[in-house]
Amino acid sequence: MKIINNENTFSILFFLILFIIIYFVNFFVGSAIFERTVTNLFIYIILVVGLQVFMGNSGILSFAHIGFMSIGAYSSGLLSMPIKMKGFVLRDLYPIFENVAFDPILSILIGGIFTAIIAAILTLPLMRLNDAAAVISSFALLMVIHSIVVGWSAVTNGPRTFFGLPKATTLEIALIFSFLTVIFAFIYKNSKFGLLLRASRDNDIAAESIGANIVYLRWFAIIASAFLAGIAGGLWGHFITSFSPKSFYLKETFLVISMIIIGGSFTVTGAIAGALLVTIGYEFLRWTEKVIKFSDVITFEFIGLTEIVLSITIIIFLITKPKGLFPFKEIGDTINKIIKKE
Amino acid sequence: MKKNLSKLCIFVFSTIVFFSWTTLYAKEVLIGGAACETGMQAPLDTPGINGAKVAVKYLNDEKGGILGRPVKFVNLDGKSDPVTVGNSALEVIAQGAEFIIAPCDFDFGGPASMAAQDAGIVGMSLCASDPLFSSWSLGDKQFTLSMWNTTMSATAAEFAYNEKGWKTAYVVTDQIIAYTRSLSEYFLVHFDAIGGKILLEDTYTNGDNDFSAQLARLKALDEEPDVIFISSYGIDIALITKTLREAGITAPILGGDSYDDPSVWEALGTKFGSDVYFVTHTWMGSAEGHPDMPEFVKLYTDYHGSAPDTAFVATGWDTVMLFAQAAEIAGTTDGAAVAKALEDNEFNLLTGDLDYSNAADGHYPYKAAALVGLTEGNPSFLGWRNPENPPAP
Amino acid sequence: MKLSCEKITVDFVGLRALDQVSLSVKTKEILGLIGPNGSGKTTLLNTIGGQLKPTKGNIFKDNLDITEFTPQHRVKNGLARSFQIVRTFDSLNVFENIKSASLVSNMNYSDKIKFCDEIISYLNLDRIKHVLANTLNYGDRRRVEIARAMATDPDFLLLDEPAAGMNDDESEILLTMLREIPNKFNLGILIIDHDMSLIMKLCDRLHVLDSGKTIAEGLVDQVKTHPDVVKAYLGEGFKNENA
Amino acid sequence: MFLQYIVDVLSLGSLYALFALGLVLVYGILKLVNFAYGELVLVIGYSIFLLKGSPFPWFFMAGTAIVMSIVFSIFTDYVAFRPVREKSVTAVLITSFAFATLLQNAALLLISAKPKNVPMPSFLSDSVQFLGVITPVRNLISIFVTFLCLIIFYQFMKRSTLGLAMRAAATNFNMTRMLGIPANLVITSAFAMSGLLAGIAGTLWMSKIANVFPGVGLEPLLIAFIATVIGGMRSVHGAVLGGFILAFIDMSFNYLLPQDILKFRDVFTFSIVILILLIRPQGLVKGPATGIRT
Amino acid sequence: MLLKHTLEKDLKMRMLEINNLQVNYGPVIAVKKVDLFVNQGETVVLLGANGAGKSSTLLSIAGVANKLLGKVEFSGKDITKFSPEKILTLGIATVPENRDIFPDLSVKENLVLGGYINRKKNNILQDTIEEVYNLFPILSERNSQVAGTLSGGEQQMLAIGRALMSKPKILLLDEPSLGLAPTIVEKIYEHIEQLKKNTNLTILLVEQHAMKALSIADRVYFLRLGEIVSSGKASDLKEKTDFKKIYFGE
Repeated sequence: MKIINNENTFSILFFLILFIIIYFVNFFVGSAIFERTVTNLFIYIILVVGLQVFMGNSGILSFAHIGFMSIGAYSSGLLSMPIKMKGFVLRDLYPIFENVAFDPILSILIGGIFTAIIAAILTLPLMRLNDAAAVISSFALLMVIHSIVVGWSAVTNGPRTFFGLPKATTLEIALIFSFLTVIFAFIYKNSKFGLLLRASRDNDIAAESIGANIVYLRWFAIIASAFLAGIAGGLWGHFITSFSPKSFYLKETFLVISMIIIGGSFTVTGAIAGALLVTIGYEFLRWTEKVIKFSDVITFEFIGLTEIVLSITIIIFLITKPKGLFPFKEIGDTINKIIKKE
Repeated sequence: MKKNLSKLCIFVFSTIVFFSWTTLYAKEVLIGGAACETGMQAPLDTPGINGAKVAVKYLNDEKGGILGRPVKFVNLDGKSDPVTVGNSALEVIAQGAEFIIAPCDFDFGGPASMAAQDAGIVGMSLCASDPLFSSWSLGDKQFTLSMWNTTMSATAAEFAYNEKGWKTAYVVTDQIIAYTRSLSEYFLVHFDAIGGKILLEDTYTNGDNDFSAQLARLKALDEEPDVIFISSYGIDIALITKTLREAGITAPILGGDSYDDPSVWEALGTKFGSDVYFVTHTWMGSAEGHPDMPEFVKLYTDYHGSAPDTAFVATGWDTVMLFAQAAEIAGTTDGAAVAKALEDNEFNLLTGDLDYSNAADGHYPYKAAALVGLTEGNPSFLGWRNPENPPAP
Repeated sequence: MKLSCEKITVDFVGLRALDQVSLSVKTKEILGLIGPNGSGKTTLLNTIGGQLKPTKGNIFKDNLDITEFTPQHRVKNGLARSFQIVRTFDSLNVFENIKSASLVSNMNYSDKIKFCDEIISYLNLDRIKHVLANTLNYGDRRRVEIARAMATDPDFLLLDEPAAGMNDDESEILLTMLREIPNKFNLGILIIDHDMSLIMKLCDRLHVLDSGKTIAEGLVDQVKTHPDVVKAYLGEGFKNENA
Repeated sequence: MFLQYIVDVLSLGSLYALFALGLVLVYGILKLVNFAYGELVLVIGYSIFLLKGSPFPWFFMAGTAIVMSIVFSIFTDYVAFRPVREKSVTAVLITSFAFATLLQNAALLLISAKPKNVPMPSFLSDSVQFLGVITPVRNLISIFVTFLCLIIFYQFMKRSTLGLAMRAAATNFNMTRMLGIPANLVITSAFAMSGLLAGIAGTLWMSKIANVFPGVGLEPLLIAFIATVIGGMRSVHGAVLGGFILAFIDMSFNYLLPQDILKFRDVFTFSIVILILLIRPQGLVKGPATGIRT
Repeated sequence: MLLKHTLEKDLKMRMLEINNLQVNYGPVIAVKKVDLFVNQGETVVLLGANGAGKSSTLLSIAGVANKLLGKVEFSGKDITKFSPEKILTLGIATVPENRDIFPDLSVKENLVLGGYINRKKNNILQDTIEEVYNLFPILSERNSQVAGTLSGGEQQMLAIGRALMSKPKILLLDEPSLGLAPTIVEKIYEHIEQLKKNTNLTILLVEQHAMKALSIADRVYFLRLGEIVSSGKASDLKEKTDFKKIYFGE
């Protein structure tokens, strides 16, 4: 099947160039904080594009995604943590894991696969739900995953900080994973599965009438999506190196959903644009906060301002531009059109 | 177009040059903080930050700064989230911080100290008392100002068994952070070691806001315990106490330094704020805590406009003063040298005399504990204690 | 090939929507299903398409009993349909709409694309091939739906009011297209439409339902003058001599 | 012991039932989930907290807080529901989620992240002892207030024309409009009543936890959610029933499960939610026939 | 024909007038171009096969069709953009196609809601309920029964009764015969005729069953594909029109 058509090629090329530009800008700026932000951005791109694979193509809002991210982060961390650190962090750890200390990248990959398997088991029955029932069930799923992470002290250190992961995620690694994710998302979107799933998003009854098995199509998508979320979680875990269950909860869910809503969930371009814009906005507000702090002029605390701005933005977007900045057309389509005109 | 581009280039370039210049040639000693001004950790960190600010002013006004350089203290809110704490620490380090003040807890403070260790500078937690906050887990330049939970729990156990004669105990452990867990753990070990009997251990998780399950199990016991040890955090302490009292359980309540929080006392109120005892860092009320205390209280009141209300204020002052003293001894702010000065010397602080073991022994803080009791929501000092044989970390 | 229903009964809560209806369509034949509002036409089509399960009765394709098949499974067995309410895939372009339907067929990929293109040009959709479906006008959407159903390479095409909402010219064009489809694509059509003039011109045979029951079937001219049919449409008391 | 258990279940269940009822009112009429519902408890808590220094008696403060809850509930409609109501179910979910985040962070920015003590009259905490049961007065008041509210609520829905109109609107919104019943009145009433119920429940809730912080709304929201899914998203009876069932489940787990398993209680309850959505999406009580959403 | 209409217009008071009505549902044009009027006291019937746009025309008068172009006037007032509740207050009551009674409320409660605009005037409300019960005695028997348990015919009566509760000036009736057995249809039409006689109510009726409707109508409009194809006096048309041509085409 010819999956890399013109539109895909142009879009993928565009993002390759964009990523490389970002990489060189970082190289030129040479600040640790900037690099941290950019690395974080690439990890978030994996996460949001991963969410787009499911949510964008199936049209179903999923709250569970951050839960999948936590599975990836904890499972990969468990595998890669140095044996000595395990003695500090996880004192009740099961003996089989006690002497395991894999290579971090290998752990991240295993974490992704593990997340995909968990998602496969948990989500199959949920895939036939629509609308509010689907959203509520995914919300409940997030709560289930969160409660398990909080409760299962032996492997997660409970509600306490999970630390001691080797710092393995560099900007380059995040960039490469991120780019691979983008390629996957484009190919998937235009593949047989992607096309039929998008058809079912527009009209489920008609999609069934042309032979689409919606439950399985959604299921494949959420498995792929969970795999990417797991990878993102693993990369993030090995980037931050210490986190707690609270790092994967409603605030983060809100952040990711903001990204995909602002950018536009139907397109991969939208997902990336959303991640980019929200990150820039977030960093700008954080920068403002910092400048104010260092200036000693105003002592007023700006806590929560970022979230306030974000929530207002979301409400405005849903009223005025409910399908986001890139509602239907990928960036490649636009480029293609421009080229054809000239 | 081209002209604009070159203008932009010049602007960007000069901005970069300016910023690198300011970081390279900054003359002040920048003390960076990643302590939490918001979230569940805030009640313990904010007083510390306030105390630290007083110390910085004192150093600049009276002592000519540190090593003759003026001192600046900037705290970027860690928001009670380990990830943000790490980010904030990195941010202040990038701005040229030479010393890091980490939040008052291992879970929240750990990431700040790790960042400090990576940058080769000394990090000190305001009051993390979990033995995990050691040079073993964080690195050879990392310290905590607080006694460890070994000391804190042993003090509580000995107070209960030896002084008050409470023979049986019921222990509730909040699962939320390492501090609450190890506090209970050492209490259990030490209370048992000195002859006490544990009737029941139970768990709670901060924010549950519901203690009925635990209450059901406590009520099912054949005998009522002599003392209830609640190792929890923040306002939940008041909630648990309230639930117990409402159910007609009158046994005295005992806990650690997380009780040293006026909002907890307020929440307990006159109705529930009696028969509550806790171990903390020092006593702010009078010179009984430390001869210099009245002077500090005056400085603090001048700076903030109101008197300090918790011992955590003193931890902030002490953290900054400890760094200043160690840097003066070392003659430099270099991380390794300051760490060595901290290991090799004994310091007299508002929170008691402090002596660190060397890095191989985990930077064990040898320190005494202060005991405070509550009556109708008002604290009173019961004296300094030094447990005889605290459990090993 | 033959698609047949045998004694289909469908009960909704407190209502018998279909009562022992039997009919059959052969390859290359166009059967019109007509009847007044609420007579059960769409219910019958939904039952054949698999969107509804009959309470009693069976549906056969040749000798294969497909009564229990899911809609997807029926598509694979050569049944395709359009809907009374337009159900195009609005965020996909016309080509993608049609291509998505061709994915289930047994052809290899390049044949599928060729087949899609053939359908597209047959239904005059070339001009709008790369246009998003949600920007199309109503008549075009209707044709996209028909094209989509055809792209599954069916043996039988079930069309529910394909001309609804079209103006007379559009209906006329559609009529000519539909007329030739059975022979050109070697399939049978079962069609519902309210536009009687269209139905009368298009169909080989008619099947008339009223209140869920078959009241007449046969050639167009026979049905047209059937007294029960006239009564069903115009109500009791119609004087036949007016005709 | 058994009587103690009954009292515990009833007092907790009455709170849960009120919360669930408030959520179901809006869902019943608009078929839309209000994610910002829990923030009404936040409004209650901070309102009482801010009135702390005032010379007014406590009941006046609580009354004002409940009025604020009603105002914010109606405000939710205007900010999060009205502008996007016609777009999609998901859009409203997200806007109400965003509005909830907005309120939480506004509390964070304008007040404090620290838990604030909410004053409560001290008699609520007095213990009462009868037939071997020890329970705070607060629990008995919760049960009493809830049953009173339920009686008034049912009478209102049954006897008043507005109540009838709301029930009718829950079945077929357009038809109610065609009978001359103003749509906005019905919707605003639904939000106002939702705010009133959440306000009363929230005040009782505050008397239980006695402190307020920006994240305080999450738990009541989850309670209301679970209870309505169990009992039936479309039925007021179902919601009330669901509240009591959830309290029964929670309390039974508390009494029966060992603590190692008890920490997974939320896993069980949310699994029940998922199972019910799969097996019996309408919940235990089916509620009126589905109408058309506008 | 045109002349005749103009004459009638002068003679009787014009109650409802629709000009150039067009109704779209998304991309679907349900009504293309409809002009019609109803005079006071008249019974006008809108005939046509299903899909002709009859119901859409009716719903756009009632104010529940989303996108409409053209102009709807009631007693000389432009009500095109009015909300459904406002329109009812003016005196236009609707009985929709699938009746839309409230199945979970009792018969009485359904009627009370129908009289919502008179809710403050208790005596009027009571009297109107009595009137409805007089017209449909069966409803009186079923007074406290839940409406969902009524038979189809009873539900239709309830829907009409409910609409009458607002004391309308004009009643819009959408296919009262739909899905009912012939004998029940007969009964419903008897009731409508009685209603006409008793109250001299103006009625705009939509029907597919032409003969039944024609028997009670004063004037008729025929719709096909969203357009009016012919109109005139019922008595004339009943004899002259080739219905089969309209319904079945050539």
